Amino acid sequence: GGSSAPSPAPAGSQAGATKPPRATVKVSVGSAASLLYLPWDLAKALNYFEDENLDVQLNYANAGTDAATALLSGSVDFTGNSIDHSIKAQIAGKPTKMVVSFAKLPGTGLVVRGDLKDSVKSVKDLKGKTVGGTSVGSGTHLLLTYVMNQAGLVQDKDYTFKPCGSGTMAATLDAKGADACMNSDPFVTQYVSAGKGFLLKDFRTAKDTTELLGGAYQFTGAVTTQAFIQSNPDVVQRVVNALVKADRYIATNPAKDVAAKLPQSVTGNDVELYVKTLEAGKEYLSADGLIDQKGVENVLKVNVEDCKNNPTLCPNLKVTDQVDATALYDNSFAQKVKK
Amino acid sequence: MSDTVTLGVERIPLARRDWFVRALQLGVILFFIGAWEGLGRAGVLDPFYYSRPSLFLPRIAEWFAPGSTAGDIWLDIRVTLTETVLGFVIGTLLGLIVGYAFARNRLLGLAFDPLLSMFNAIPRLVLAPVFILAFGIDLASKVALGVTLVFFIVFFATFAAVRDVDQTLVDNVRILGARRRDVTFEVLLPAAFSAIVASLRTSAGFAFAGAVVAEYIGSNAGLGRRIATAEAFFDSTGVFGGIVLIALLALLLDSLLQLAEGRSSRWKPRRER
Amino acid sequence: MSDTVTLGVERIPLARRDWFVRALQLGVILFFIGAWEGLGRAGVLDPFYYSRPSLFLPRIAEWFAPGSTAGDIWLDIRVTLTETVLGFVIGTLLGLIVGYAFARNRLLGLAFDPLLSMFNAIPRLVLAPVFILAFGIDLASKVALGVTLVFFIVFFATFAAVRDVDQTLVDNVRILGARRRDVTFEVLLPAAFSAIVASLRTSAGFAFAGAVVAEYIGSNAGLGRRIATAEAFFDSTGVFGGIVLIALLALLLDSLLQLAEGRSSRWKPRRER
Amino acid sequence: MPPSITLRGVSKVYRPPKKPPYLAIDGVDLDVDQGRFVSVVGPSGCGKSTILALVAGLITATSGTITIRDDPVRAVRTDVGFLFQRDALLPWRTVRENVSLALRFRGLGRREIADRVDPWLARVRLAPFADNFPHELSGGMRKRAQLAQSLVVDPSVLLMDEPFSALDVQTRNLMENELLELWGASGKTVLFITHDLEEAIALSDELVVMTAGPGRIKARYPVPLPRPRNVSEVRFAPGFVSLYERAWSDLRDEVLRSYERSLRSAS
Amino acid sequence: MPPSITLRGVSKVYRPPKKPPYLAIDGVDLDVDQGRFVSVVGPSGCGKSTILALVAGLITATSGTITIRDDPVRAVRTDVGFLFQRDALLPWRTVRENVSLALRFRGLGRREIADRVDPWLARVRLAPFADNFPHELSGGMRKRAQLAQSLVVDPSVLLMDEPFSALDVQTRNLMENELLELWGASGKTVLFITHDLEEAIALSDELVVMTAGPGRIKARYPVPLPRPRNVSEVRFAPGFVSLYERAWSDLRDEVLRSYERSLRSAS
Ligand SMILES: Nc1ncnc2c1ncn2[C@@H]1O[C@H](COP(=O)(O)OP(=O)(O)OP(=O)(O)O)[C@@H](O)[C@H]1O
Ligand SMILES: Nc1ncnc2c1ncn2[C@@H]1O[C@H](COP(=O)(O)OP(=O)(O)OP(=O)(O)O)[C@@H](O)[C@H]1O
Ligand SMILES: [Mg+2]
Ligand SMILES: [Mg+2]
Repeated sequence: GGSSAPSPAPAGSQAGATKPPRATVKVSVGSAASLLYLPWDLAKALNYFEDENLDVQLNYANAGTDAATALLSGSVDFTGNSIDHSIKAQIAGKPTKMVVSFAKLPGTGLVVRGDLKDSVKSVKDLKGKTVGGTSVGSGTHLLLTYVMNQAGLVQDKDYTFKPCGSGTMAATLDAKGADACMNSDPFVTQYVSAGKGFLLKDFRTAKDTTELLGGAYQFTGAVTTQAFIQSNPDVVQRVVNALVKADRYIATNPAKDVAAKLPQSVTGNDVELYVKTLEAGKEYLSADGLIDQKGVENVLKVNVEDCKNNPTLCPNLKVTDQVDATALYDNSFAQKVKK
Repeated sequence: MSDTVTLGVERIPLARRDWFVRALQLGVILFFIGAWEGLGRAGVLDPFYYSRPSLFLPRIAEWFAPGSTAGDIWLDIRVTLTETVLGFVIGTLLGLIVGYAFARNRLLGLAFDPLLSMFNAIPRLVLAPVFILAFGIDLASKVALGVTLVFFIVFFATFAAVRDVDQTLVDNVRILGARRRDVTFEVLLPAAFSAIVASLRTSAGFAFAGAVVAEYIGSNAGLGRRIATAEAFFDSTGVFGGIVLIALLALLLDSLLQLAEGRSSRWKPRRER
Repeated sequence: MSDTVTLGVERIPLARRDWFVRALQLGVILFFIGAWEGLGRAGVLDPFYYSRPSLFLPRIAEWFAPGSTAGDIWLDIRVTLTETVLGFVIGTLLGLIVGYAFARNRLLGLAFDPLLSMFNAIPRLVLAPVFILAFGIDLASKVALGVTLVFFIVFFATFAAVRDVDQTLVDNVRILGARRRDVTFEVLLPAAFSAIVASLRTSAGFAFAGAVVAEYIGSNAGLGRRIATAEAFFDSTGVFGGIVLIALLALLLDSLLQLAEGRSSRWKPRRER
Repeated sequence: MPPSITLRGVSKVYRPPKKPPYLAIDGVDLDVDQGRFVSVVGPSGCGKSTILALVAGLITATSGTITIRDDPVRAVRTDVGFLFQRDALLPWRTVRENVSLALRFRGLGRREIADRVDPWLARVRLAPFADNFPHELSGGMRKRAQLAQSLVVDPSVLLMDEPFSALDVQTRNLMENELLELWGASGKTVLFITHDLEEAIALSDELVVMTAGPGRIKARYPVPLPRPRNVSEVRFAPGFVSLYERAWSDLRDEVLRSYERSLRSAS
Repeated sequence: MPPSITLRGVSKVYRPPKKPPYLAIDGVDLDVDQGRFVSVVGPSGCGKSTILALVAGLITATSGTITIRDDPVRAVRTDVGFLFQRDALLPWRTVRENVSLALRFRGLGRREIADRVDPWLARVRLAPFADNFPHELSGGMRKRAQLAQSLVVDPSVLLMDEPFSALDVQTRNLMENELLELWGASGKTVLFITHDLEEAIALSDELVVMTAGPGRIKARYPVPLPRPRNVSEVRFAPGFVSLYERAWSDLRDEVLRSYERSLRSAS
């Protein structure tokens, strides 16, 4: 189970009464190497957690689902995850709350294989093609379905959906197993800069997102359980402090400087490329950690619409308008973080 | 035989009676299911994660019901079975042939031994992109993944078993005029049969697991796909429904293997005490 | 022995000379690496996916260089090795004990046989959430995953090998006064040794693969984590660097197993022809 | 003297899978008194080894009862010395280790084991080969190692299945004399199977002749030769030849009968 | 007649791992002329089986040359009939299948195989047991099955390692007579190993006595008995006893020598 029991403060902290007791926080991060969860790594690299006297252990999962399971089962106290999992968890009767926002836009791109440059000019042109996301029911699948629906294309009727995995996505495209794919960075930047494909829609930008949804899309953030908030409000506040500061750091510093603070296990081997993705990321990464009500509603809208048009997309957890969007997050901690 | 007699039927011990063994096996499985259900109801196993037989058994029935909205279950079964059986058969044949060749040709075996040990340790999951590139996104790459699992299990077992065959038997048939392939099929393979079948029983299970994992990574159909979808929606009932189906299919394949083994083991002495 | 003579040293065939065999093995590996490099340079293997030895070997060197920014490689190795060895040892012991018990107790073996075959076919990856639930996200869940792989390989091999031991040998030692455990350690296990070691060689590789997959699913350190991160960046050089390291570690473990096997196989007749 | 081994109406039916059951021995009655040396001869395949396996508890009788020292045989007996007709040495143990087995099972210490094993290795003339593995021995040497293995614990009941059949005449004579000497004053009960009529007479107090399969007891002859005996000379003793000839003609009848039967069934 | 089998200065050193090399036979010279029946006797472990394995090409000589019909032995010979001292039947084949093996390897048809196998099953008296698996046979029956297995292809060179040692006297006599009859007019060359001096003399044209290990040829005796012979009567023929006694004393000397040596080395 979780191990958040605050341990007695170290001897040295007696003098400065300001120092809170040491606590251990376990975190399951939805995936490694994704900008969508960068604040966890950055806060750690900048020693923000240490400043709060927190021992934060980051555990990287292969998929958001695994991270969500770890949170719900009490194996970890926090996750870095997308809000879709919170919606499903709420319907299943396992309430969670997002307390810090990491990404206010989807942060994904719809990438088309290079050899289709001439035939695919808009989403409509994907009719009859095979289009991929990371997996069935994933955030990329939901958004993709919505995008396609808006263009009047329905899954299984007008196009084929292909779950491509994340690590296998480039290979799937190159093997012509799919014609276009929705995914986040570093895939988008990597694949496009390798000259293998081009961007059809870029939901890393406010422009394309607004065009689609009329506003923000509250994607990823730090999520914890209602129970943990109740028993450890103080620890939650300290975690939020560090993460919001990290959000702000990203927003206010040049990408190059941010990258310089990060270890290679976060930036990958090719730092230049990382800087490039980070620059693109500035547009969708949250600058203040506050969760946007409208953005959450947009996510819900996408979910509900998708379920209507494609019932196989939500076999047992039917997302309806009944979902309480305001119960999915809690901005009170982020609001308390001093400027 | 002129000296054959029919004495009154001896008491055959219970453990040798077929119906008793079958009943026992069923009992063990039913007990397991019952325990699962009981622990689920008692709240020890949270059904949110572990589901419960009384939940997933109806779900399976639903899948098979005509006009089910959950997609064509027969298609999924066919896809998964095809991948499994192909992976199993190809992996087994390769494992047998290479294991056999290496056991017979000492130098060849020694030369490639370290390379094979190294390959065996490579996590197949990590190689998924390479499989897709080399074999495409469809059937072939999924079969290939299964093959890499099955191959090594069969290979090492065959290699050791063939190498250890009683040399007197080989010498004898060679003098009797056995050509190389006679030695293979008359002596080495029968002698290694038990060990090979044991490896096949393991690898049949791994072939299923390989197929499902491959589908899990990326595919449009198959039981693995069905399970992955269910998992994405925290639908543990769907997950266990799929797992139970796979387990039943595996049981089928395993029974075939055991049947084959039983048929070819008539020559073995039965232990009396 | 009074009749011992020392004749002039006979010509030992090349294939029996240790240095020759080692050289050959190295040659095969070098050839493989060379081919990889060559095909990469020739553009047959797209380095975007397959990397190249001249790329990943320096990368590995970098990892080991003092003050590398890529994280502590020794920590990663230690973590992965710990998971692997624990999974391997626990899985092996369980497989040995259960396989042995089932082989000796006919009824027990028959009763649980179908259940085990079914379990064997369950894709471990799919059970990741269950593992996380039951064992948390730390060491234990990774070891557990390895155990489920190793167990079945060793179990089936031990079961078949012990069952097939020559009954005359067992009868003989029983009359000589062997207790149950004497029969186990003097007859059944030595007789089954070859088959068991073969299964260990397979399962050692699978233990590595299991640990890496488990890290891949969720972890904060280990070679699997390193590989997963590299894969997320489509950094095939990093991926193959990690794979090669794992393969080398596996080779090490395999050599230990072979050493053990060699030492205990002195009693076996060597084939002359 | 009280009977040490008794068989009462013992039959054994083998039931090979998918073949008709086969009656190997049929209603065998036999008493071997304490301290007696009884040899069993009979045509090949008549059920001699079956009887021995039954007495040792290795297989179960289909009907009848068997006792050793009034103790019904229900499981494998560890209070007997048993010499298998087939190779039964552990291939992964050296000669010395094989011979030490029974002592190790009885928990003896290293020193003590060596003290008892060494004389046996010498007695069966395998001292120079003590560290050889069984496959490094000749056929006769393996048999001798087995002999030492089963005798080293000095069992009071010996069940021996053609122990000397793989030895040359002289080695066999040496071994036979060793056996007689060992047995002489010890009060051991011996049930001895052989196909060598001369050996059977030379060694035993009583000779049992079996019929061709299904094995029954055809005749029992007391051996009226004085002890101690030297096996290489006993054949010139008075009484030897007449006994030999009677048993020989018994045996010949049986062999011929079974021969004819098998010819009949072949046609 | 031309020599069919020749050994010239043949030595064999076994090199067991981690033990000193062991000289099993030392400079053996032997000619067996075409159509001759030569028996080899010698103390247990003196290297008789080793010689046979060398001639069949199962193992390689450390020095010296071996030829069969002027053809140097370089690989396993398939033109000989070989009877192993140890069990060599395929356990997963029935008696009939085992006996058919050599014919199947030669590509004969079903019918033809049956025609040749059935008489052999009758000859070794295993017709009623044709469908038994080897473990369902007695020790003597297994030996007889092996005999049929190696003789069914009618090889012109026979190498036999104690073929009859597991049989009762009468069955053995039957088999010995069968062998003599088979061999009689056929011109087959037989190299026959036995530990039974009587059998050796009764069957052969020449008797070879070996020394205790390392095996050398100690003496060769022509057997001056007329043919055809009946093995159960030949021991009463003139000349038998004197030959028996000479060979016997040769052998005894060797056995005693090696006995003493082994006692020495044990102390
Ligand atoms: N497991 C078995 N299944 C069927 N028949 C068997 C089995 N074991 C032995 N028999 C048969 O029982 C009979 C007696 O066998 P047994 O080994 O007792 O003979 P034996 O007298 O020892 O012969 P030998 O002198 O040749 O060793 C034989 O005809 C054999 O075929
Ligand atoms: N593989 C081996 N390694 C070491 N020594 C061996 C090996 N094979 C045989 N020997 C030794 O060679 C000697 C001769 O063995 P061989 O089997 O030829 O004897 P044999 O004359 O057939 O004896 P027997 O009559 O007992 O069968 C024996 O002393 C034996 O210990
Ligand atoms: Mg017998
Ligand atoms: Mg021999």
